[in-house]
Amino acid sequence: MKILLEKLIINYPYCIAAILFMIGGLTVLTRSNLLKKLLGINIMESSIFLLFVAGGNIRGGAVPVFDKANVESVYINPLPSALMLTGIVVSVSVTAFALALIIRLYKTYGTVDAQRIAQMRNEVEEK
Amino acid sequence: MKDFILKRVASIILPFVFIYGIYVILHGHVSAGGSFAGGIIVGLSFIAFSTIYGIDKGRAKLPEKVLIFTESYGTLWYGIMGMVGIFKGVPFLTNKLAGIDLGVPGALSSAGLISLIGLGVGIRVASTMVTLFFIMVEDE
Amino acid sequence: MIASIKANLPVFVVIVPLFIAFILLTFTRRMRLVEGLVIFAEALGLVCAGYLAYTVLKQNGTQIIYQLGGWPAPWGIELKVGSLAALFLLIIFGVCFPVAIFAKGNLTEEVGSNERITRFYVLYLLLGGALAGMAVTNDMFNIYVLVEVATLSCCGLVSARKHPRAAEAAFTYLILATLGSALVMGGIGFIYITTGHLNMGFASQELKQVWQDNPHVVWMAVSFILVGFGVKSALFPLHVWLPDAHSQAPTPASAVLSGIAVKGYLICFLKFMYGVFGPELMQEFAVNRILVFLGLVAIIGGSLSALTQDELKRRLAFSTVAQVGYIYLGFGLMNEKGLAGALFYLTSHAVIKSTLFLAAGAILAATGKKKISELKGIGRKMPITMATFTIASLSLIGVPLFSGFVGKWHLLLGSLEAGNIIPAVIIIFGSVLCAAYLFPVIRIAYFEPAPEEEWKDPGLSQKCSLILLSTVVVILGVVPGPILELARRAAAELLML
Amino acid sequence: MKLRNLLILLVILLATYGTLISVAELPPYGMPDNPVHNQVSERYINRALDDTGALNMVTSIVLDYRAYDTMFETVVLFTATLAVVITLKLSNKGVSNK
Amino acid sequence: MIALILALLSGVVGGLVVAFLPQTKRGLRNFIVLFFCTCGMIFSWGVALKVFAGESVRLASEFGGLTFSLDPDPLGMVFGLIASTLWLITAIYSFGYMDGKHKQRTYYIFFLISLSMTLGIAYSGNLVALYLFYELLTFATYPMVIQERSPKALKAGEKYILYSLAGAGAILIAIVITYVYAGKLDFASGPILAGSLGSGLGWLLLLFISGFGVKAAIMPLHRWLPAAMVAPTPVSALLHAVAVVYSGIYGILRVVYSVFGHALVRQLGINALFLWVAGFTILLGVIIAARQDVLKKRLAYQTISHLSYILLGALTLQPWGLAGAIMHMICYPTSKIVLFFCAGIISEQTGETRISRMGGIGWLLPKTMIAFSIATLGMIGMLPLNTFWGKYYLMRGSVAEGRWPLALVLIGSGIINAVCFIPIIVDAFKGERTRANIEQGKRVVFMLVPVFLLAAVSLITGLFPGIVWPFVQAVVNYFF
Repeated sequence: MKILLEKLIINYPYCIAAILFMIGGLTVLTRSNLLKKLLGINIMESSIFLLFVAGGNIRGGAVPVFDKANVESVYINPLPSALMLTGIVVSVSVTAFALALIIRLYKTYGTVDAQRIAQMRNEVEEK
Repeated sequence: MKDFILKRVASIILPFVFIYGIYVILHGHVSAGGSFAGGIIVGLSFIAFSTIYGIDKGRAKLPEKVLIFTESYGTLWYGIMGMVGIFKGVPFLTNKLAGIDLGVPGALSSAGLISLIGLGVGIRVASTMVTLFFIMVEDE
Repeated sequence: MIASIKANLPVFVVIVPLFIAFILLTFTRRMRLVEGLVIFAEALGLVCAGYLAYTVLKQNGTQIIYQLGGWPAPWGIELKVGSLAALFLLIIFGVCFPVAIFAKGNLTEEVGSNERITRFYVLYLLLGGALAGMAVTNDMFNIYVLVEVATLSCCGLVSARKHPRAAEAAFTYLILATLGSALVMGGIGFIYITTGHLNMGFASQELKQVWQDNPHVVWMAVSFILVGFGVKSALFPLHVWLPDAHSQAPTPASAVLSGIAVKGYLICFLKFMYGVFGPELMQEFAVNRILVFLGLVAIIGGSLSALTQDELKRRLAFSTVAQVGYIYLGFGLMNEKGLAGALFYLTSHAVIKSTLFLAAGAILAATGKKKISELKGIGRKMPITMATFTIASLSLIGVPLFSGFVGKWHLLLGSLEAGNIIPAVIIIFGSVLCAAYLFPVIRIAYFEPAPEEEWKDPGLSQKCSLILLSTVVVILGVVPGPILELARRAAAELLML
Repeated sequence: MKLRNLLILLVILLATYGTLISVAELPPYGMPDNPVHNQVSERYINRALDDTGALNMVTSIVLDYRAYDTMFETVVLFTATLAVVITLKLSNKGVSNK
Repeated sequence: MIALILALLSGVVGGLVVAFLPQTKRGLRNFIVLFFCTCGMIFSWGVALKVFAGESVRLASEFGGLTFSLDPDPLGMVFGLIASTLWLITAIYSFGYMDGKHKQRTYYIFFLISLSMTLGIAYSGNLVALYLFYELLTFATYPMVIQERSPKALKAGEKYILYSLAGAGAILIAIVITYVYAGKLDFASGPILAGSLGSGLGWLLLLFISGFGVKAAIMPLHRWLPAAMVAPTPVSALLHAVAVVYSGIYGILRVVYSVFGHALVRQLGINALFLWVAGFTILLGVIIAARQDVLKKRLAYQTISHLSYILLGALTLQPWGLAGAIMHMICYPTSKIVLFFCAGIISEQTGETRISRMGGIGWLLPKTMIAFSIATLGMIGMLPLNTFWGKYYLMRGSVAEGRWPLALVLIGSGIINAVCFIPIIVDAFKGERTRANIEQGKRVVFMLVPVFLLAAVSLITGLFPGIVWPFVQAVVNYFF
C-alpha cells in the first residue's frame, strides 16, 4: 500500500488524469441534464489529453521548437502534443455537434432534462 | 446594438486580431502555434464582429456561399496537396521525398508543402468556426 | 499512370469517397448529378476493393504495405492491406453501393429538402471513407481518429431524420459513443506510454517484452479497449443506444449503420486484440474466455429482447445486438475455423441485415405501419420486397443454402474444435430464437388476409438494390468460395499461423 | 433511478481503484529514460529539421510525419459542420439564398 | 440418375405450376396434382428398380463449401416408395375432402413441394443433405398445418416450427461433432463412425436420437403432434401419421445403422436404454390414446405408440428386429391412413369429431365403418392383416435379443388397441337402423376409393406377405 502511494505520488499527473476521467464518467452516466452529460464528456477527454501530454513530458525539458541558441537543450517528446492537437479538435467538433442536438431538443421539448424529455415523448406517443 | 464604445474599440482591435491570426497561420512551421490556433483566431475575429455589429452584417461580410466554398475546397485543398506526391510517383502526402525544395529553415517560405497545407487548414478552421457560430446563433 | 494508380490503391480506396464528399456540397442545385456522383464513388470503391482482394488472393500470404508520406513504419503512418482488410473493404463497398442505389430519389420524406439530402449523402460518403480507412490502417491513433469520423457521421445520419425522436436517439448515441472512444483513447494512451509506439506491429513486439513489468497496465488497456469498442459495437449490456438509433434513422442510414458501421468497430477491436496484444497475451489474460462468455450473453439477451418488440425496425435492431454476440463469440474461439466463421458470419450478417432494414423501410414507406401485427398480407401486396425479406430472414435463421448457414457451420466447427460444447448449444438456441422472432413476420405477411389498402412495391431503383442484395445473400450461401478463402487467410494472419 | 446511480457509483469506484493501481505501475513520470522517449521521438527531435524543414517539431509531425491523421482531423471538422447544419437547418429554404 | 432427378423435381415443378394456375380452374388443378404425384411415384419406382438391381445411383454437388450427395440405398428406397405411393392415394382423397374448402391452391402447392422434400430425405446420401431436406420439409409442411388459419391452428403451427427447429439444431450439432470426429459424412462407405471409440459417442447417439426423435414423436418430445391435428384430415393422415414422422424414424434408422453401425451401438451398450424408452412410449401412448375422446387425438396418440414399434425393432439390433421394423414401416400406414380417412369422412358427413357421440353412426356410413373396422383389426395386429407380420418379426427380434418383456409389451399394446377401438365399432352399429345412409355424392366417392384401396392392400399383403418380403430382405441384407 505504501509503495503504491509512493508510486502514485511520483506519477501524480497520471493519477489526476485517472481521477478526472472517472469524475467525467460519473457525470455522464448519472446526470440527467444533457448539458451536464456533455460537460462530463469534455472532462473525460481532457483527462485523456492530460494523460498523453504527461506521458510525453520530461522534467526540465524544453519546448519542442528548434532554436539555434542552445542546441544541447533536452526537448520533450513532441509526438503526444501533436496527437493531442488532433484530439482537441475532435473533442471540439463533438462538443459542437452535441450542442446543436441539445439546441434542437430544447426547441422541441423546451427542456434539457433527459428524463422529462422521455416523459413528454411517451405522453406524445400515447396519443 | 447601440453600444458606441464597443463598436469603436472593436473597429480598432479586430483588424489586428485578424492580421495576428493570419500571422500565426503563416508562421506555424517556424514558431509555436500553428494553423489550428491561427484559424481559430481568424474565426474569432469574425465572430466578435458579428456579435458586436449584428448577425446580418456578419452574414453580409461572409455570405453562406463563401463559407460552403471554403468548407469544401479548404478540405479538398489538403487532398490536392497530398496528390502532389502521387503525381511525382511517391506515396500520398509526401513532402521532402517528392523532391520539393524545403528552402532555408526559419524562412517564411520554407518547409515545402507544410506551409501551403497549413494555410489551407487555417482558412478551413476559420470558416468552420464561423459557420458553427452562425448556424447556432440564428434561429429558424 | 495505371501503374501509379495500382501502387496507390490502398490510399485511393480511402480517399476517393472523401474527395467526392468534399466537392459534393457545391452541386446542391443539381440533385441527379449528386446521386450519380455518390453511386459512382461507391462503384469506384467497389472496383478498387475488388482489385485489392484479387491481388491479395493472388499473392497468397504477403500483405501490401503502404507508407504514407514515404516515412517508414515507426515514424510515419503505414497502411497494411492483408486478407482482413481486403475482406472488410469488399463488405463496406458491397453494402454501400446497393444502399446508395436504394437511397436514389427516396429520401425526400425522411430527410427533406435537396440541401439536406446532399448533406446526408456527404455524411454517407464520409462514413464509407472512414470505414475503409479503418480497414486498411495499421496505426492505433489513426484508428482513433477514423473512429471519431465514423461516430460523428453516424450520429449525423441518425439526426438527419426530421423527427425529434431522431435527435434524441442521436444525442444518446453521440454521448455513449464518445464515452466509448474516450475509453479507447485511454487504452491507446496506456499502450503508448508503456511501449512508446503507435504502429501496431511495433507496439505488439514491444508489448511482448515489457508486459511482465506492468501487467496491470496491460490489463487496464485491454479492458478499456474492450469496453470502449463494446459500447460502440453494441455488446449486449452496453447496447442501450442501439435500438433507438437504428430504428429512428432514415432507412438507408439504418441499413448502413446496422450493416457495416457496427462491423467497422468490430474489425478495429479485432485488430487491437490480435494485432496489438496478440494471441499469447489474450490467453494470458483469459480475454478469449471473456469474449466467448460475453458473446453467449449477448446472443441470449439480444434474442430474448428482440422477441418482446412489436415494432419491426426495433426488432431488427435488437437482432443486430444478438448477431454481434455471435461475432464476439467467434473472436473468442481463438482457432482458425472459429475466427474464419466469425468473419464470414460478419460478412453475411452485413448483407442480410442491410437487406432486412431496407425491406422494412420500404414497407414502412409504403404502408406507414410500424407494428408487425399490422402488416397482414403484405406479402401479396409487395411481393418483391417481402420475398427479399424472406430470403434474408431464412438466411439469418441459418437454413442451408443461405449464407448464414455457412457462417454458423464454421462457428460450430470452431467451437467444437476448441472442445467446448456450450457455445455450440447456445448458437443453435440462438438460431431457434431467431426463427421465433422472424418467422411470425413472414407468417403474418403471407398467411393472413390482407386489408383493402393499396400498397405497392417501391420504385425501380429500390427494387434493384433489394434484389441485388438478396442475390448476394444466396450467392454467399451457395458459392462462398473466395470470401470464405479470404476469411480463412485473415484468420490465419491474425493467429500468426 | 437512485439505485441505478448508486450501482454506477460503485462500478466507477472499482474502476478508479483499478485504474489507480495500473497508473501507479506506469513508468515514472518525467524521466528521460522512459519507453516513450525511444527511437521514434529521437528521430522526430533530431532529424525533423532535415526531414521537413520546419523548426516547430509539433507542426512537422502534425503536417508531415502524421499528415494523414491531420487530414482526417480536418475531415472530422467538416463532418461536425455538416452534422450541425443537418441537425439545425430543418426548414426547406435552400442554403444559397443570400 | 435421370429418374432420381425427375422424382425429386416432380413435386417442386408441380407446386410451381399450381402456383401459377388461376384460382378458379379446379378440375385442371386436380388433374395437374394427380399427374405430378403419379410422376413422382413412377420415377421413384424407376429409381427403386435400379437400386434393388444393385446399381448405385449417386448424385453429388458442392454448395457452400459442403458436399450434398443423393445416394439412395434399399432403406431409403423403401421409405421413398411408401411416401410417393401414399402421396398419390392421399391426393385422390383430398380431391374429395378439400372440395369447397378455402385456400385450396396454397394447400396443393405445399402438398406437392413437401413430396419432393420427403423424397429428398429418402434419397439423401450424406448427413448434410439429410439435414437440408429435413429442415426444408419443416418449412414446406408448415402452411398445411395452419391451413385453417384459426388462432388454434396458428398456435399449433408455431409449436410445430419451434419443436422441429430445435430438433434440427440438435441434429446439426451432432452432425458437426460427427464431422470433427470422423472427417466424412457419407453413408455409402459403411457406417461413418465404425471402429472409432470414445466416451462421448454415447452422448452423440443420444443427441442424434433426441434430435430426430422430435419429428418421430418419441414420448417426451411428442407434444407438437396432437396439437398439429388441427390440420385438415389428409394432412394429418399423410404427414402426421406417415411422411413427417417417418422422416424422423428414418433419421434414427440412418443414425443407428449408417452413422454408428449396429456393431458400434451394441458396443456402446446403450441401445437397452432406448429400447425401454420405446417400450414405454408404446404403452403410454396407446394408454393416453384410450383416454382421448376426440377421434383424431386418439389416432394421434396411437400414432405415437405405433411409431415406437419401428424404433423398438430397429434398436434390437437384430436382423429379425430390423425386418420387423421395416415390415411394420411398410404395413402400418395401410391401416392407419384408412383410420384417418374414415375419421375425415365421418367429420365431413356428420360433423362429428367426438367418439362419445358416434353411437349408431355405422348405419349412416356403413361402408366407411366397415373399412374402419378392417383397419382397426390391422391396428390390433390380427392375422388376416399385414400388420400381424410386422408384429411377429418384431417379437421374434426382441426375443432373439433376449428381451422377451418387450414382446409382452407388444402384445399388451395390441390388447389396449383393441380396447381403444372395438367399442367405437360396437357403438357404431348398435341401436336400430332408422336413419338413412348418407354416403352419397362425388366427394364421398373420391374419399371412399382410397380407403378401400388401402384396405384391400392391407388384406392382400396380409394374406401373401411374400409380396413385401423382398424389400425387407434387401434392407436387412444391406445392413447385416
